[in-house]
Parts: sequence; C-alpha cells; structure tokens
Amino acid sequence: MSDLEQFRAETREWLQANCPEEMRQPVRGPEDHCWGGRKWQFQSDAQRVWMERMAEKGWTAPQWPQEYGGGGLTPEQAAILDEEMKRINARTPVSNFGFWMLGPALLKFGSDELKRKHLPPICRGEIRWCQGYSEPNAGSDLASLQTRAEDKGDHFLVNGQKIWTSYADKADWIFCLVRTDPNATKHNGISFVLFDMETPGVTTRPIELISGESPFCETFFDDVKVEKDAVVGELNRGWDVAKYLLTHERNNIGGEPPGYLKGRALGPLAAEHVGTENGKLADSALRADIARLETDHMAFRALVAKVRAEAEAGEGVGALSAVLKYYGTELNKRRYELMMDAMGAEGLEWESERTQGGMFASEWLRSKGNSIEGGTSEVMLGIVSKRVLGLPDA
Amino acid sequence: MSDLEQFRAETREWLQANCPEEMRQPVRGPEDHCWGGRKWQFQSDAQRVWMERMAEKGWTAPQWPQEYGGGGLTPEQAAILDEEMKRINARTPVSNFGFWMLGPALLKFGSDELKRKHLPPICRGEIRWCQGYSEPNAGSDLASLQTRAEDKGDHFLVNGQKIWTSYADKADWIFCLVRTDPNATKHNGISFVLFDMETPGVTTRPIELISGESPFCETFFDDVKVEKDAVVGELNRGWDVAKYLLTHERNNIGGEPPGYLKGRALGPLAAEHVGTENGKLADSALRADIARLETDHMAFRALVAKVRAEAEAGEGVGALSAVLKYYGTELNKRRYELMMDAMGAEGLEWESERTQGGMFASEWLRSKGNSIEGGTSEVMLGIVSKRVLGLPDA
Amino acid sequence: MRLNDEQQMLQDSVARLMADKGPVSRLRELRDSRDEKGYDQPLWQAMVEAGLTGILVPEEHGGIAFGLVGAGLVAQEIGRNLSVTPFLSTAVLGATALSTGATAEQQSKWLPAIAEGTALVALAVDEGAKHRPDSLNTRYEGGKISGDKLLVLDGHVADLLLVAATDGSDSALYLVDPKASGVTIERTIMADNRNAARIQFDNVEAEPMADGAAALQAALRAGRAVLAAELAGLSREVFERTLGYLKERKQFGRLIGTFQALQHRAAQLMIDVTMTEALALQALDACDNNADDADAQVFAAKGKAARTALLAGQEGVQMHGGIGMTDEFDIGFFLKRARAGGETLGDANFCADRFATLGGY
Amino acid sequence: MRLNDEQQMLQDSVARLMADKGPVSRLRELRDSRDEKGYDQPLWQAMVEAGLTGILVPEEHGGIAFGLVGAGLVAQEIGRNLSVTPFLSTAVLGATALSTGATAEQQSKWLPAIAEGTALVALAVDEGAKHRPDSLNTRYEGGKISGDKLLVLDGHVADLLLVAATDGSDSALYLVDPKASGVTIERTIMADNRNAARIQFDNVEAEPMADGAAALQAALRAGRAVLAAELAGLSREVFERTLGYLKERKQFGRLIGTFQALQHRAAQLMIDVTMTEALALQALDACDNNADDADAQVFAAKGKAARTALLAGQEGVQMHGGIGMTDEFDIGFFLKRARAGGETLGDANFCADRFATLGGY
Repeated sequence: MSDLEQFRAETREWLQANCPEEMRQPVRGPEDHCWGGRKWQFQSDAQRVWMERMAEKGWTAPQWPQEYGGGGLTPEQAAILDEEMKRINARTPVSNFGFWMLGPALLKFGSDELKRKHLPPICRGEIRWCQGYSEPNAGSDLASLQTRAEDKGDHFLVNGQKIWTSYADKADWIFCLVRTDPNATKHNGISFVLFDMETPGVTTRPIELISGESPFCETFFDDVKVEKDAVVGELNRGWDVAKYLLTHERNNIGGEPPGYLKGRALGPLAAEHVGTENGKLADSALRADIARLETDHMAFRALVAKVRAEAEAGEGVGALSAVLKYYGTELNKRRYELMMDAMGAEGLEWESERTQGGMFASEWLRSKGNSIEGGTSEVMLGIVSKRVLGLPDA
Repeated sequence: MSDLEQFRAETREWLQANCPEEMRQPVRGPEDHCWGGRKWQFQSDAQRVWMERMAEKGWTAPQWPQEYGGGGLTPEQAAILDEEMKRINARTPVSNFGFWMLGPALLKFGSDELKRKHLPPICRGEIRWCQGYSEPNAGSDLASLQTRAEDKGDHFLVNGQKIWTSYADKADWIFCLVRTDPNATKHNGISFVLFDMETPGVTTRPIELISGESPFCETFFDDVKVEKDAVVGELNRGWDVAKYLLTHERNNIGGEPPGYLKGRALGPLAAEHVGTENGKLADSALRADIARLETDHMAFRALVAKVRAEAEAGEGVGALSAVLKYYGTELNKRRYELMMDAMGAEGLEWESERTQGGMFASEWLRSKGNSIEGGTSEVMLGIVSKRVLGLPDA
Repeated sequence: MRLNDEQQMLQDSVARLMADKGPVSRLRELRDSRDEKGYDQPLWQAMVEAGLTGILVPEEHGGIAFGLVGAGLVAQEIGRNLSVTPFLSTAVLGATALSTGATAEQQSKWLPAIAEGTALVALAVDEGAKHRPDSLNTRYEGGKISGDKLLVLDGHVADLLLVAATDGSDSALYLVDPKASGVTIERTIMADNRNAARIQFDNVEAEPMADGAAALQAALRAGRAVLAAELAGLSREVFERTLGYLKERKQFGRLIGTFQALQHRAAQLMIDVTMTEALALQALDACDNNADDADAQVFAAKGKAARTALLAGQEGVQMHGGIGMTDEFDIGFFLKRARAGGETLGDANFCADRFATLGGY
Repeated sequence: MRLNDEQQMLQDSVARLMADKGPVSRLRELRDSRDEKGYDQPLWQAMVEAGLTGILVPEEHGGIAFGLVGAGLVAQEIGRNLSVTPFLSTAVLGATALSTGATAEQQSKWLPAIAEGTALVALAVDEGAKHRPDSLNTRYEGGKISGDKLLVLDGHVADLLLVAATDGSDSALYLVDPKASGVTIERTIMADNRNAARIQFDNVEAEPMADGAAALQAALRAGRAVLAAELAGLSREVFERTLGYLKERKQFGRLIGTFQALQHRAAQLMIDVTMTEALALQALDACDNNADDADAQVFAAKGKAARTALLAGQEGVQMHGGIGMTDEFDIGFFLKRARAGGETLGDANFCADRFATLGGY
C-alpha cells in the first residue's frame, strides 16, 4: 500500500469514527454553515464537537503548517481528505474570512510572529475575521481608499469608513487596508493592518440588500488605536498583499451556483414548473435558453478544469483568474434569470412559506451582486484586455 | 374635390397612360435598377422610355425645384405620387448617388450656378454620380483624410486615394472630400469638390467583396485638375456638407432588408426549409430567435415611424439618425444570420443554379458591411452617447 | 404615432400627479409599514378625482373613455414612479372586461362604481407558475365555480372578482362576490411588494356575463398593452437615473460615464427603451383602432417591454455598483417590478410564442 | 484535460505542417484555379506521409490509432489554416464508421487504404436543408439503396460512399461504390469553397455492414467532436488576427485597441474562444474514454463551437472594418467556414436540442 493509499485508509477510518452523524447531512442553506468566532452560537453539540475534533487534527486548515495549527498536508493528501469528506457528506467544520483570505496572506507576507499570533486561533475556530477593503468613494477603484492610519509613535490612529465589510457585525477581528502615507502615489502608501473589532472607536452597521439579506456592513473608525506591529508585509506595501488576495479570491470562483440551485439541474426544475410536451419543456424558448446556458456552463467548467490542471502543473493562473471571476458570475446571473423565468409566479412570492420567505426571488436578486463584489465585471474585462490580451491604454 | 384629390386623380391617370407595362413588374434584383449616366445601357426600351417620361415631368426628383429639373412637388404631393406609383408597382425610373446625396447637398449648400449646372442632368438621368469620402487610412475617422487639393491659382491639383467609392467604375462624376488647407485642424481645411471621372489622372479599380460582388472601388487621383468654382459651400468648410450628408444618408435607413428577404417574412420562409410540427417551426430555438427578431423589428419600425412623424412636425432628427443607422443595420445582420440558420445546407451552395450562384450566402455576407459602411456601429454608438446622452469625453 | 394635444395634456398632468403623490418613496413606506390594503389610498383617491379610474369607462357610465392610449400614458407614469395603485386591476382589466362583455345590468352596477372609486375589481386567471389562459382547470358548472387561482392582483381588497373558468368548451369570465361562501383568499405579497392573492373557489356562486369569452380576451389584451406601457415608463426611469449616475460618479479619477464600454451600453439601453416606448404606444393605438394586427402588436410590445425592463433593471444595478445592491437605494425596486410586471399576463416567451403563431410559424 | 507529451508533440508537428503546406493562401489558390478535385493534394500527401490519415485507423490496419483527441488536434490546426483536405470525410468519418461497424473483410479492404492515402471516403447522411439523421427518407431494401443526399463532403472525389439509409426500422450505413449504376453525383461548391456533393441513388447496389447503425452513430459523434475542434482552432486564429489588428490599426489618432468598447468585446471573444477549445478537447477525451456523458459533451462542444466561430467571424470582420469586407483579405474565408462548419453534422440549435433531451428537459 502506497503512502497515499494508507493515508486514505486512515483518514476514512478517522472520519468514520469522528464525524457526527448530524454533520453528514447535506447543508440546507447558509444557516447550516459554521462560521466560528467569539460570538458564535453553535447550532448543535454535533457542530461544536465536529469543529473541535477537526481543529485538533489541524484539518480545519489542512494544508497550513502544523506549527500554526494547520494539518501540514501535501496537496495530494488534502485532495484525499476532501474526497473522503465528500464521500460521507461531511460538512466543512468551520470556515470564515480568516481561512479564505487572511491565512493565505499571512502565510505569504506575514512575519513569523504574526503567524504564531493569528493562525492558530483561526484554525481552532476561535476568531472570526472580516475584511475591510472598499470605501464609499473607492468601489472598483479600490486603491483610491481614504481611511487614514496616522503614525503616533507607538501606535497608529485609524480614522475613516469602510463599506461592504462582510459580516463585520459578527466578526472578531478585521484585516484592513489603510493609507499610511498620504503623500505617496495612489497604489503606494497603503498598508495592510489587523485589529480587534472590539477596539474602542470601531462601530459597524449592517446594510440591507435588495435581496432582503444583510451580509455586509458599513464600518466606521473613529480614532482607533492600532499596534505598530499589526502590519502584514512591509509598511506602505499593503497593495501587494491586497492584489495577491484579490487574485486568490477570484480563483475560488468555480461557477457553481450557490443556494437553492446548488446541485440542481435547471432543465428538470423548469419542467416541474413549466410542464412538458412530448417530453420537452413546454416553453420552447426557455428550453433553448437553458440548453444554451448549460452548454456555456459546461464550456466554463472545462476551462476551469484546464486552468486548475495548469495551476497544479505550476503554470500559474495569474490574470486568468479575472476570466473566471467575470464569466462565472455572469453565468450565475443568467442562471438565476432563467430560474425565475421557469418558476414564474411561484418564484415571485416574497412573504410566503411556500417560498421560504421569498428565497427564490431573494437569491435571484442576490446574484446581481456577484458581478460587482470582488471586482466588477467591467474591471475584470479591463484586467483581461490589458494583462491577458496586452491591449494598450488610451 | 380638394387640390390634393385632384392631384391624385391626375397623377393616377398620367401614370396609367405613361408607365410601360414592363416597368410595373416587381423588381427581381439589383439588375433591374436603372442607374442612368453616360455609360448606362438600358435593359429595355421600356426602361428608357419610362425614365425619359418621368424626367420630363420632373418626377425623377419630385420635390426638387422645377427650375433645376425637379417636380416642385410639396411633401404631400410627393407622398401621393409615391402611393400611386406603388399602387401599380411602378419602378423607380432612375436613381443614383446624384439623387440621394449630391442633390440634397447642392440644394442646401450649392451656389445657384452649381445647381443650374449639375441638377438638371441628374434629373434627366444623364449623369451618374459617385461619392469620394473614405480613404485607406481614414475609415471611421473620416475627417483624417489625406487627399490633397493644392491651390494652383486658376485650379486645384488633386492627389490622393479614395476607397469604398461605390460604383466609381460606372459613374460619370464624383463628389469628393479633399484637404484644401493642410495646416488647419482636422475638421477644418476640408472642401467638398466636384469633378468629372474622365478628367486625366483619375483611375479606378473595383474591389471584390467577400460576398463576391464588387459594388465598391479604389479610386486614385494623380495630378487631377479641378476647377476652382467646383467647390460646394465654402472653401475649407466641406466638413459641414459631409456631416449633413452623413446624417441625411442615415435617415434613409428604414431597417427593411434588401435583396431576397425584401418583403419576405422570415418565419414562413424558415418553415419551408426547416419544416413544422403541429403548425410550429420544427426548430423551436430558431422559432424563438425569429420571434425575438421580428419583435425587435416591429419595435424598430415603431421608432422609425415616430422619428419620421416628429421630423415632419419639424422637430428634426439630428443625432437620432445614428440610432436608426446603428439599430437598422444590426437588425439586418441578425436577420440574415437567421435566414442562413433556416436555409441550412441549401443556403450555403455557392456555385449552383438552385441558389442563383450563391445568392443567399452572398447576401448574408454582404450584410456584414452594413454596420461598417456609412459609419460603423461603434461610431454610431459614440455619436449617440455623446450627442443624445450627453456623456462626456474621457 | 404621435400624441394629440388632449393626450399630451393628460400625460403632463398625470406625470405631475404621480411624481407628487405617488413617488417611489410611497412604495417604500407602504412596504415598511406593512400596510394592510397594500396600495396607496390617498393617491388612488386623487386619481379618482382626476377621473383616471374611469379612463376606460364609457361616458354613459360616468367615465372619460380616453381609450387605451390614455390608459397607457397613465401606466407609463405609474412605471416611472412605481406608484402603487389598483389601476391595472380595476381601471384597466376590470373596466375593459365589464364594458366588453358584461350585461347591461352588470355594467350599470359596476362601471360607475369603478369610475367613482367605490369599487375595486380583480381578475383571476392564472392557476400555476405560468400564465396559460387557454388551458384552465377552473370549472363553471350549474352556476357554480370551483378552482384555484393565483397572482390575482389586488385580490384581497377587491369588491368584485372576475374569474376565468371553462364550462367545458369556452373559457370565459364570471362575476364572483369575494365574500360569497366557498371563497378563500390568501394575500400574497410579491417580490415587487405589490399585492396579489391566491384564491380558492369551492363551488362558489358565480354570475355569467353576456359575453364572458370576449370579456376575457379583451381584458387580457388591454392589460398586456397597458403593462407594456408601464414597463416602458419604468425602463425610461431606470435609464435616466443610471445616466445621471454615469455623469456624477467618479472612479479611477474620472466620471464613469467617460468609459467607452459603459457609454456604448448606455446608448444601447437608451435605444431599447426608446423603441419600447414607441412600440407600446403604437400597440395601444392599434387596439383603440381595432387594427388587424393589434394582437400581434400587443404581444410584440409586451414581450419587448418585459425584456427591456429587465435589461434596464440589470444594467441599472450593475452600473450603480455596490450602492445599487442596497435596499436603501431605489434602483432595486425597479428591478423587482421589472420582473413581476414582465411575468404578469404572460412573460416574454409566452408573448413570442403567440407572436410567432400569429405570424404563421 | 491537459495534453500528454505525445499529444503535445503531435500538435506541434501538425501546426508546423499545416502552416507550411496548408495555409489560407492555398485555399484561395484552389478556389481561383477552380481546381477539379477541390482539395489540397500535396498537403494530403504530406499528411499521408505523416501518418495523419490513419490517425483513427487501428494499428493492425496500418494506422496510428491516436484517438479522437489526436484527430481533434489535427482539426484544430486545419481550422487555424483553413487547410483544404478530406481529413474529416475520410480520416474521421470514414475511418470511425468502418472501424466501428464494418465487417472484418470490409475493414481489411478499406482501413489500410485510408491510412495509406489510396482511398477517399464520403459519408452521405443529409437529405434536406438541415441535418436530421433520425428521419431519413433514403431506403435500403433487398440489397439496393434509393434516395437523394446532399452535403456529402468530398462526395465527388470519393472512392467509397457510406450511405445512411433506413430499412424501415433502423437507420444504418451501407457501402456504395460511387461508380455503381444508378449513382448520379453533382459536385456542389459551398460558400466556404469546400466540396460537397448532391448524390442521387436510384436502386443502387449497397453492401450492409456488420453493425451499420453503430457505425452511423459513432461516425456522427466523432465528426461532431472533431468539427468542434476545427471550429475552435478557426476561432482562435480569427481572434489572434483581430487582436493583432487592434494593436496596429490607428483611427482618430490612436490605436483602435485602446478603445475600451473594443477591448471589452475582444476580451469576451477571447474568453469564448478559450472555453470552446477547452470544451472541445474535453469532449474528444470523453469520447476516447467512452465517458457516460460523452454524447452530452459532444453536443455541447459542437454547439458552442458553432456559436463561437460565428461570433469570431462576425467580430473579426466588424473590427477589421472595410478591409475585412474585401475578398483580398483573408478574414472573410474564416467567416464563411465558420458558418459551413457550424452547419455540418448539426447546427447549434440541433445540438442544443439534443443536449436538452439528454438532460431530461
């Protein structure tokens, strides 16, 4: 038995023994996700136990070094763990922006001290992070941000306002882009800093979206004291960290729809609502639209697979991540439009039990934000035309 | 009986008596069009007789003043003449760029002398005109043209090259944009001049299109002498004339397809080729595409009707002509794509009698030029965003 | 077509009325206060006073009989302001159905009440996810109606229900008293925050019309044409708000309206909006004149309007960026209404299907 | 999927071969000289020597059995150069049909001949405007075939015709000698300047296969997958030529590639092209591995490729402006081939229909 085969066998056995039955049920919606953090209310004992057991193995962050609380797995081992978890429908034990964003940034840019301080609590699900990037007047043009961190000798004093801070009202710490040199050119003079959301001067307010949800906040900083050693990477070079993370974030978009449509094929779903004639959707235009969408989706998946294979072979993804972000989100928007076409009046009910309080319309509306958040489609196309196609600026 | 009713009665009677039976047959294709001019070979006696009789009435240019060979009709009378001609399927007696373009330009900008010299021969079908606007390095950016007319005291000496001169090989005279002041800014220093295509130094060469036809030429000027009084409008203000004509030209686009599809509904045509099931097109995606196209076309026709009604009420068309040019040509391209979808293999035969030598594919290919000639779609959208929407330049 | 002076005056006065009394902020208020009636009662009263509730009611019944073009002009302004009124359900669908097919007695009872604003009427046609007026399951038999309806606009506040049912051969409208025994009404609030209702009819007493089949067809056609105008107005408003934003929002040190890619998209949207307005008015006019191709024009107009409104909503949100995604900002209301209005009385695919059938393919 | 080393080497060598011996200028020469055979004989000979004609022929019959991924790589380069060869008709459709369903005797006779380049094969399926392989009028009865075929690629130069016919229950392929009595062949030159033929069969002697039904299905699937790769290659070439033009053509005092509206469209085209390439290769690989969803992948790939190639052709001409409309310039050849190749063996709508049916809707 090869090492990997043995790893698989042991993993399977361990999961079998340690993953509570309740944590092997399909996730029904966002409410089943375990975010962790100081304020976290576990949905059940099983959720807590599962998180703690996985954290103990380091498998909440399988590929992070063991010294920082991770699992220290190789990519091959991590893939096996992933497969084995999928095999029994094991839920993700815990996840938040600490895992997705801050961790990778710290691992690449952080000092050993910062890594030791922040990574283990993330792995243990003790600290939930949020991200402070956008500002009201710096949307797509992120680098024009105005939040200032003034050097006061032994600390920075942070003043300003962030927007679109995901779940800032529920997070414990924030990683945040601030301007540390107001005289430098736009992309210079920005630093990537970390601080506790309970620091005096931090207030946050949820923003209600058109979908009715409030996953984002406005966050205000009024004379917030931040330690000098809370800077990730070099002072005034925070843009490098931000760029790295933006690309990293875009890589995570695989074009699979979230929510209600996750794992559901649109054609048969439409057939339930629209009906069929001779085995074909009764609305023939909708049938053509769905087939075209699914064809494009299959093409997109083929591209994602190719990019992933190339990335694994070390060829790097680079600006192609903008391609994936752009197309994946546009595809998702098309998909929700067609879902709404298919569901007709039944999809439009907002306050009713039948629709779980308007879930369909809400997800449709929420999808409109996909091509805005994390870099608008227009910004993505600009990156593609410049960095992939090499087209010159005006 | 009102004056207009009387005019209608007389017109009907005159047409009945004077329009040869052969000239009341539907036009089969471009080969049935009478272009006129010195080199013109009449297709039949009937064609010649019809042109001459109409010219004598001034009805080859019904609304031009009688003193210049036109009919002097009011818009209402001209509309009646048009209706009465359509009633008996009477063909256009003669038409070319002299009628469409030069005439309107001369009537608005020309001196009385120029009008007296050039308009009557146009009306009589004696002189066929062509248009010298585009140059190889001045396509969409028409005003960057390089053809120079040097002032030699009693004449200009013209040197340069034009491209896309429609039927220049068959035309007698050309109206042409030339640079008369090389030191002026781009849009200034251009003049609108007229000269005979038989002037020494003029050579012309047809350009074969991807559709197999050659309606356009490259035209070269090598020390061509042009009279000083052959300038329409003011010297160095030719751009005003050109702009007027471009807008005028765009107004003429009503979105009706030319050629084979003229007067043919796409849906029933597709049914012939694709077949039907339960009375609906067997290709349901094509059916949806055609219905969407025809819906858009109906919307476009409604817009054209509205713009025309407003223009008649004196509200002016202005930059809306760019809207009509843009949408009409894009619609036409979509229509030909769907025609080709419908005709399948039968539409693709190139050298066969069944397709009259590839007529279908040829018209499909030709339609691609619609959104390039007379101002590209991109230029039209630029005009709309600046002049209609008032969006600022970068 | 162009508006005549009378129509132009109507448009101007309705534009003022809706902007004054029925702006988007009223929709928000009604939503946030969870208003029981779910429509703007002061606005509706003002419309009664302006005669607009009787815009399709014949003069002998106290209406102003302004024709569908008139109703379309009102709807355009409703679309621009997202004004929340029972105009479509009562003044368009109800008045058209009754004046087309009702008996003299029914007309005398209900049409003046509509014009005077003392009665609200709701049309119950749809039974499932999609609008399929030609295959109804609701049955009329021996003076009684049984069946389940949904998307009954203003159904929970109506004084009269016009219910589409089949007697085995024809589909026709029947008058039903919402308070009659066997009627169960559930208010459903839709994504656009408008009222609709699910209504169950269990062997409910129903009154036939003189020509209930014609009434059904006329109401559907009028409703689609008027909805096309509403969606055209909505599209125009979204376009203008978005254009304004392009001229004021800065990113990367310049107005975003200077970016050519956005310029071209804005131009394309404007063209679609302008065509949609022209087609909607033309279709309404064709109905008023009973033109041969009025049906085809209405299907084209409703289908085009549904697509344009959705495009406008999508582009409106996208071009506004993050702020466009917030509930605090109004643009999302337009997107929601675009989809709900597009769905009502037949979506773009339904219209394309009918349009193609009329075209013989 | 990613190419393995062997496949990568094949791609590189074929790319060189096609660019050297089969560039677009050869298509122009063949057209202008009104070549009787209508395909590039020196290039075909070079492909024989490189073993490419036997790319799908089993090794025991003298082929290299490189699989459909290999054939797709060849087709991609054919697409980039618009090389004019009977590769699709003979090496893909012919070889697949014969190796799938022919008797041992038939295989021994024809497969080595294909590999050695001594025989051309043509597949006769279509009978009308559109590809409808499931409703054939051509009949096989008592050893004889009767019916009319069109769009028979390379039909006028073929040494063997594989004719799809129905015996009343099954549709299957039959071997017919083009010189047999009752065969009438008319060469038809298509808009893309390729050969096709209309062929009439009037009670012509025909030889059944061992499993002619499987042969037909396998040939169609392989042909569609390989055509998807050809159209992907074509799209890539058009995109690259257009991108090059955007970087060199000046208008209004600047490179047209600096105009943002064109930049965004170019980026969108690149994305479509890149996805199409990935999907085509994946579909070919799925066929080679007989994956469960191979059929769905092939319909998706062919449909997507047909749409992408047409879009590339349209954008290519539009972005080149006037020069793109001239015959002197090559871009028009790509547009023509995009449509013809898109139509062959089922257009995008046909593929979408099948794809939907496989998806259960």
